[in-house]
Amino acid sequence: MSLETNVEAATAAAGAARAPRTISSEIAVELVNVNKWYGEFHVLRDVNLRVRRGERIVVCGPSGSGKSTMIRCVNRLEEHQKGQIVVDGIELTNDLKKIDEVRREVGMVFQHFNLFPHLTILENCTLAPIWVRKMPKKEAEEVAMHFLKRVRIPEQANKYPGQLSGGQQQRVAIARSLCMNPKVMLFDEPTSALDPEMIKEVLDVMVGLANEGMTMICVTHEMAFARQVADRVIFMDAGQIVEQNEPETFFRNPQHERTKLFLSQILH
Amino acid sequence: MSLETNVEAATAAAGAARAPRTISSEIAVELVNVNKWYGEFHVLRDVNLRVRRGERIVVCGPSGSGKSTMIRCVNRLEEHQKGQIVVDGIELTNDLKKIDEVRREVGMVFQHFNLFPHLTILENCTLAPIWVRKMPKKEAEEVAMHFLKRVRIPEQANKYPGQLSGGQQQRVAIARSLCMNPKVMLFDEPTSALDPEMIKEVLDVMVGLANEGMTMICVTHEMAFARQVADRVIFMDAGQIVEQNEPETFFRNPQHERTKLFLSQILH
Amino acid sequence: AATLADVKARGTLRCGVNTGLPGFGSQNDKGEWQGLDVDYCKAVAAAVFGDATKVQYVPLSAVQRFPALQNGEVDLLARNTTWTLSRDTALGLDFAGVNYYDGQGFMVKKELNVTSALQLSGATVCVQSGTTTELNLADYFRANNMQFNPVVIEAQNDVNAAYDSGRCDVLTTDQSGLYASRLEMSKPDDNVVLPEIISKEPLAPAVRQGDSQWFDVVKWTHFALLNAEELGITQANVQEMTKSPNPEIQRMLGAGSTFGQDMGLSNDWVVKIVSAVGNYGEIFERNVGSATPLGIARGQNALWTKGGLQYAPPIR
Amino acid sequence: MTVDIQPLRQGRSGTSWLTNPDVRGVVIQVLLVAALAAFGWWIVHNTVENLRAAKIASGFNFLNTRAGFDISQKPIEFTPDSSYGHAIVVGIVNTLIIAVSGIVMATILGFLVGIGRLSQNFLIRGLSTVYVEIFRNIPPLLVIIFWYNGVLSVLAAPRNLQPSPIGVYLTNRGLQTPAILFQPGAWATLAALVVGIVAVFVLARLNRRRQMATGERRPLLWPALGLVVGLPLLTFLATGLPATLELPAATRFNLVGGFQIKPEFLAMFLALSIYTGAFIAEIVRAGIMSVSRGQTEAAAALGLRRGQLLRLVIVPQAFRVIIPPLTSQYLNLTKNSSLGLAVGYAELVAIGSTVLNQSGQSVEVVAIWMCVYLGISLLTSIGMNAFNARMALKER
Amino acid sequence: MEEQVAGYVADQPKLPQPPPARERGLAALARRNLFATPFDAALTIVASLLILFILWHVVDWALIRAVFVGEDRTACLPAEGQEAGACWAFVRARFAQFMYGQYPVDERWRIDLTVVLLAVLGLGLAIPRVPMKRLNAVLLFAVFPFVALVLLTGGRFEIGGTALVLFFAVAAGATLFVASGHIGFRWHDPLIRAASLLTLVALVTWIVSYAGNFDRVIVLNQRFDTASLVGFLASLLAIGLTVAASLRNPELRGGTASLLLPLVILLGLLAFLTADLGLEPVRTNFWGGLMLTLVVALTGIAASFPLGILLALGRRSKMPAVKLLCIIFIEFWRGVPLITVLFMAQFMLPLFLPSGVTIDQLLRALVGISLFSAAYMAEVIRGGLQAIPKGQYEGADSLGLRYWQKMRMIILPQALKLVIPGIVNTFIGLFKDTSLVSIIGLADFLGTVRRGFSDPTWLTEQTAASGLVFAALLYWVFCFSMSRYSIFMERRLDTGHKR
Ligand SMILES: Nc1ncnc2c1ncn2[C@@H]1O[C@H](COP(=O)(O)OP(=O)(O)OP(=O)(O)O)[C@@H](O)[C@H]1O
Ligand SMILES: Nc1ncnc2c1ncn2[C@@H]1O[C@H](COP(=O)(O)OP(=O)(O)OP(=O)(O)O)[C@@H](O)[C@H]1O
Ligand SMILES: [Mg+2]
Ligand SMILES: [Mg+2]
Repeated sequence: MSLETNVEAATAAAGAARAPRTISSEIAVELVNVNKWYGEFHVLRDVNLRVRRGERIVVCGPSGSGKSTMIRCVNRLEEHQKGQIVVDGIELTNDLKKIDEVRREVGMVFQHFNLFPHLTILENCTLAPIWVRKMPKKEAEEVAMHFLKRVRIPEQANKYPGQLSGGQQQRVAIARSLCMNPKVMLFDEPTSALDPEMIKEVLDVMVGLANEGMTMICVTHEMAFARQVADRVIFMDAGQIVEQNEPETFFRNPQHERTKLFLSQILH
Repeated sequence: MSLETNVEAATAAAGAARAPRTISSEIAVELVNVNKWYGEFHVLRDVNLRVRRGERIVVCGPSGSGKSTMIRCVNRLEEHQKGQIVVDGIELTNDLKKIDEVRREVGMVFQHFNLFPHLTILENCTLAPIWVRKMPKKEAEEVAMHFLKRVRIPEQANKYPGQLSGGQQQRVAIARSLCMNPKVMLFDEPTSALDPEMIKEVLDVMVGLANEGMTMICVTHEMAFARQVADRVIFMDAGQIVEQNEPETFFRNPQHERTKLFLSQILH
Repeated sequence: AATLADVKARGTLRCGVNTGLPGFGSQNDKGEWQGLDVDYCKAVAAAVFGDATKVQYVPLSAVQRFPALQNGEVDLLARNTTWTLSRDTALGLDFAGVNYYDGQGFMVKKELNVTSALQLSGATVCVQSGTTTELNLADYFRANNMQFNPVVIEAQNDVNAAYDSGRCDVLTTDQSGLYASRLEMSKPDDNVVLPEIISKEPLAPAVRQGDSQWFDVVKWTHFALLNAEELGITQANVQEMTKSPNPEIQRMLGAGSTFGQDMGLSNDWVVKIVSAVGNYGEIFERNVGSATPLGIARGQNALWTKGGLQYAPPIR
Repeated sequence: MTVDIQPLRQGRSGTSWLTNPDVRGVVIQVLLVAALAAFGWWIVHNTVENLRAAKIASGFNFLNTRAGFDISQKPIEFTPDSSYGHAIVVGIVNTLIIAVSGIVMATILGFLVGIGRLSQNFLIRGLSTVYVEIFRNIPPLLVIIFWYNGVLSVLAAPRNLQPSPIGVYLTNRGLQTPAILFQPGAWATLAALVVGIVAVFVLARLNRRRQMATGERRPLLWPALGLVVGLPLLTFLATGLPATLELPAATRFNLVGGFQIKPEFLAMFLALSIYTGAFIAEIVRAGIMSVSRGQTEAAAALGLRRGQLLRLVIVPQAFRVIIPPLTSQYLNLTKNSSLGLAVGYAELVAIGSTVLNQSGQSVEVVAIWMCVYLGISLLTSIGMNAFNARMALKER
Repeated sequence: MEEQVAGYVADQPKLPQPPPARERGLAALARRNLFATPFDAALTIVASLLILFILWHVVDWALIRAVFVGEDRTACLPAEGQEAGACWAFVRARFAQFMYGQYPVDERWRIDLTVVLLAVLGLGLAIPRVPMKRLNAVLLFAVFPFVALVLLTGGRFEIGGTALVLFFAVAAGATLFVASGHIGFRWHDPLIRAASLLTLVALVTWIVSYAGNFDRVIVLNQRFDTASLVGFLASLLAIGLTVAASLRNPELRGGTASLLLPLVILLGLLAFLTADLGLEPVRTNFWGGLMLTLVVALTGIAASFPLGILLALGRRSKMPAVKLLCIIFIEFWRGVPLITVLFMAQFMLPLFLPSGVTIDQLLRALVGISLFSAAYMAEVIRGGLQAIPKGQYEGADSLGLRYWQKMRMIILPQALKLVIPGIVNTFIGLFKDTSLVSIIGLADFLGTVRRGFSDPTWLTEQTAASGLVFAALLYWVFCFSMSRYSIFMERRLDTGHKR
């Protein structure tokens, strides 16, 4: 089932798609020679990546290639063992304080939403602002409602996650991250657990976000989305970045054998 | 995704489709002014239906319109509260003996197969003949093998349901019902839990059965199947039979507004 | 209700005995029951069947004994049970004569240098639950204005073990029991029995109330044992004694009398009893007397003729 | 409509009541109830007959009779002159004492060990696992007797003890600690303590409200300590130390004075809390594990600290899973407290059995036992069901 | 470092490298598991000290200073100025008693034989790979109990007329049941009707004869009373009529032989129970030790199982009275402590029976324990029933299976399989609970061990601890292996139900 049409429509609706934008030369996220092992298994091998502020990166690659691991290293859900990761000028080390700082600036959206089932939608969204950003409750709620409107489900604010559909839940998860006002957003296959109709709802929201200039690193296999939104597409295999390019070039003219094979399987 | 081609092929394979047949004037199933409530909710409203021996009826309608409820009333999986249901000359009342008699004559195939997972395929098929029809085991096994051949999976006889694919399981469910040598077969969306490739297997079997003159009442949204096999298509909405007609007429020229709307959604 | 008939029909006497009180009711290494109370079971069985082995012993804890009798689980309770008014009336028992005159006493460790029970204020006392001992203990300390800490345990073995391990300073039970318990201590000689006897504890076999025939059988078995001793009939000479010219002995041993038949037994019932277990004196000496480890003197349990309290109505 | 209508053919009619499930249901139920009633009547009849034959007075009048025995642990006034009924009440209170203290201890132990089983630290994990696996698989009675006969009763006797500088003694008569005896002026200290505790609650609320309003958070721990400990202490000093410490002293037989915990209680307390703690640990572990990793990750990704993450995300979710089985463990502990009989701890069943034996009223005493325990169980499960209904997750 | 900018293509694949040294080997393992944070390190130190402390004391007490051989307490007394270790000599001296209780020494082979039989059959059933489960189950559940009963008690039961009526009535019922499974069977055949009626009559006379007092008659060397004699003859007639009906009906004739099976089995059973097999009778008050514990636990579980199934079905019944009664029954037993149940069995059960009828003390405890665990079992089984999807009921209904057929062939086999772990856990609980029978005076394993403590020949400070540790070890081995087995089954069943 192809979603291209959906996304195209959405992109069109959100304004002139792929309009020339100025990407600041400031660097938001930088990975230098990052290596990671799970026991003896070498998952990330000399990964180098520099993401500038406002850049929108799509990461793809076969299953098990280390995509999730890489972006989870960026907010230190996983520890890397060699190399440097610098986020918003802060280098990630064992220092808990720095980790906290980084996590405050980086939002993350998971494949399985991971909403807190015991809290209402509104509480899900205000939890971190209140406790981490030390925002007054009133204000946090206003912010939350703002972002819930943004993802188009303000009317669900007082329901519990279990009462929403998958697409709605994923949009809440995005709103929850946005409430922390993050400088970078990470998405780990945000649509792969959803039914086709719901994928559209979520992609719409992501396209909108991209068009507003949010720095994004997005693991996804929605190639339509990559084509429409990404500044750069990164292809990973066996723990390394095999190829990266602008989407146009990447899809039209892949260089590496591995990329060609992958694209031939995924596009039909 | 259209299945029309599949069914057409299957029908062709099973012999001359829609060859003129004689439908006996004897009545197999009759519903007279049947009403049913779930608590306060009126699910079936004055349903009248007369199915003659050898007739093949397809029931369709939007979700929640009472299709399942109606055919489940026919073998008393649900109790109706008003009106008469007469199956093979036996009126369904509270009398357990009559219910038993009716169930012996009516086979039913469910959306989720409902095979018995702790019994082999063969045991699934011989259980009722042995215990309800008091057939000697030998004979019951012969009958079962006959019908398993009929649904084209005799080689699976000694496996357990869990080891078969959905389509195979549904075919076993059909064979299991046939082993009781029923006069009427009821199907409740037999293909809606199946993957597209498997739908064909099951429809093939059903088409074959229909061509042999089995009396069938079939809830399904496979319009192709209805077109090819049904003697009459019944459209239900909100607990009533809104329209019924021969498939040709029904699809080409629906009368009722509700039917038109429904058909416009389902056929594309 | 007709216990005698039931017992005869069943072929065995069910007799409730102690779970283990040396000298009164306990099992030896071979699993045979012996003791003064056990001999009473045998005596009754001998009277009923002429066979002292037709007894099924039911070991009972203090808590179990009365329900067991009330329920008919045992026909006779021969388990060092104190005869009290409330038991006789409220519990629905009938006591068939005192087979051992006892009294409650105290045992302490020698090292405490206690010589009188009146010095025991503040002591921790081990006592078996559900006994008259438990009640007398409370009464005695109250009467003498003393304090004590009770440690109440259900089985006598555990009571003894608790005392021996030092959980309590004082062990209290019937004096006969104290002597028996002392044997069970790791160092028997380190313990002394204090001189005070704080209660009357007439121990008596009991039957259910309301079956006078059976009550008579048990009661007169007891009296027969006493009368036998009084008349000098022993296990050894009982056969000869049947030929005795003494009319009293003749009456008793069944020659020319129908006392046995009147009770529902055979006329030579006393002969059977005495040849099975001997007379009361023999039973006493065999189980608890001075030649046994318990070494209890006859004292109050001597016949009335010898200055004791044991007195039996005549058989005539 | 293409189908011609024929007259309805009447089905074979005439129903037999034998095959009508409604009638059948009624018949079966009536028969069952009748059979049970007959059975019940038979039992009652036999019981009455038997009691009459045994000449046992029935009824609950015996509860007013003088008990005549003494009880070792008397949380409420009791003398041998008190009635049987009073003795039973003492037993109930003792049951509640052991149940409540056991529950508190078992909960603490269970939570510690349960969390320990999930520790990153291999040794802690191993130790916790060994504890759980040992004590889950041993009968509670054996654990009780082990503490009582195997450990506490082989401790030294109190008379030969060296005086201890802090006045705490553990002997085969139990645990003896100094007791604080308050003198009349002490009420001020007590009042200060109450005031301090109330003040801490108020402060916590204020802090919370403030945080919600302004986002600012204030420390609670130090002011709270000051209020709860400092305030009473100051009052105590200011009123001129109106209390004395009573040290246990050795007498001829026992240690006298101070605060005494009997070995029977100690054995029950240790055994029940250790035994039940093992089960609670498993429940806690399962509860925490039931919260998916994703929840932790999401919370961490939002920047919540480890403490906040536990308090705001993990614990509330784990609790839903933990509470129902935890309750049944509490009930089990309460029921297991009836094993006090085996070591002479004067709880309901132990005292009841003495009463039963002294009075011969077995039916009545057993009935009292059953009613008390059933009452506890029933109240608890009613409360729990209400709580569960409130806690249930809302789903679609 | 290579510049990875837009337009980057890797030239050669990077080969996997081994992780840096500090991430590998024991050191890394220790760092991650023991010293990850300073707090962790502190915990590790404390824990290892604690472990060393405990281990040292345990080894010291249980092995180094322990006494393994000796004739009496003197062996276990510590030397002057030293602490005593465990007194295993006590356990060794009393080992046989711990196992067999007071059971006569010459007859103990009977216990051994029973245990061997049980182990063979039980393991055969418990190990999934062993074939012939059905035969095994029949042997274990239908044959073994009687063999064990006769072996342990010595047999030679006296079965009165009243009990005989019950046996024969059940046999008549079974005959009818077997017949009803045959083709061509008709309930409304007059002979069958008469047979059913006679069976009912027999059951009624059983009750009447049990409750009332009638004249005694001796028939066939058995003591009957008038009521039970009527019942006995009625049952025999019922069996005869059923056979006659089957012979008269040509469709049925083939299976006539199988109709006599219940009667034959019954006669065999009666012969076996009453025959003098040359075994010395051993009364239950001589039973004790581990053997008694096993008897109580196994009988408890076996009796509570069918009762639990009935209660669980009853609790899910649509009939309000049945449901309510089952709920009351279950909640009552689950709400009271076992020990009060045992007291009730001990003191009150005899009161409930007509005067003169007495039940063996062990049997009374068994009744109490069975009812108690039946309530727990019912809840476990109910859990299994609830886990069966509605479709299974509907599938069975649509095929025309009757209620009991549906339950027996479709629902229960699946539900019970699902709850095997729960059943094993109930059994573990029951096994542990058997220790409570020592409180009402039965000499079970723990009770026997405890009785040893007051034996003056072995009275030392360490006797109790040693005996209890030994008892704990034995209980632990039993319970732990069963709990492992339940986990094993859980895993197995888990995979079995995947699709
Ligand atoms: N905690 C872990 N321990 C050991 N190996 C792991 C762990 N997590 C992931 N891996 C392995 O690391 C590799 C990379 O995993 P990762 O989840 O990053 O892949 P991915 O590219 O996101 O794949 P997918 O598209 O399936 O999500 C996989 O081979 C995986 O098996
Ligand atoms: N057990 C029940 N209790 C109450 N309402 C029920 C029950 N079963 C079905 N209903 C309601 O009855 C209505 C008819 O249900 P039914 O299953 O017959 O619809 P259907 O036409 O088969 O729909 P679908 O195409 O979704 O299977 C629905 O609104 C349903 O919600
Ligand atoms: Mg991934
Ligand atoms: Mg439906």
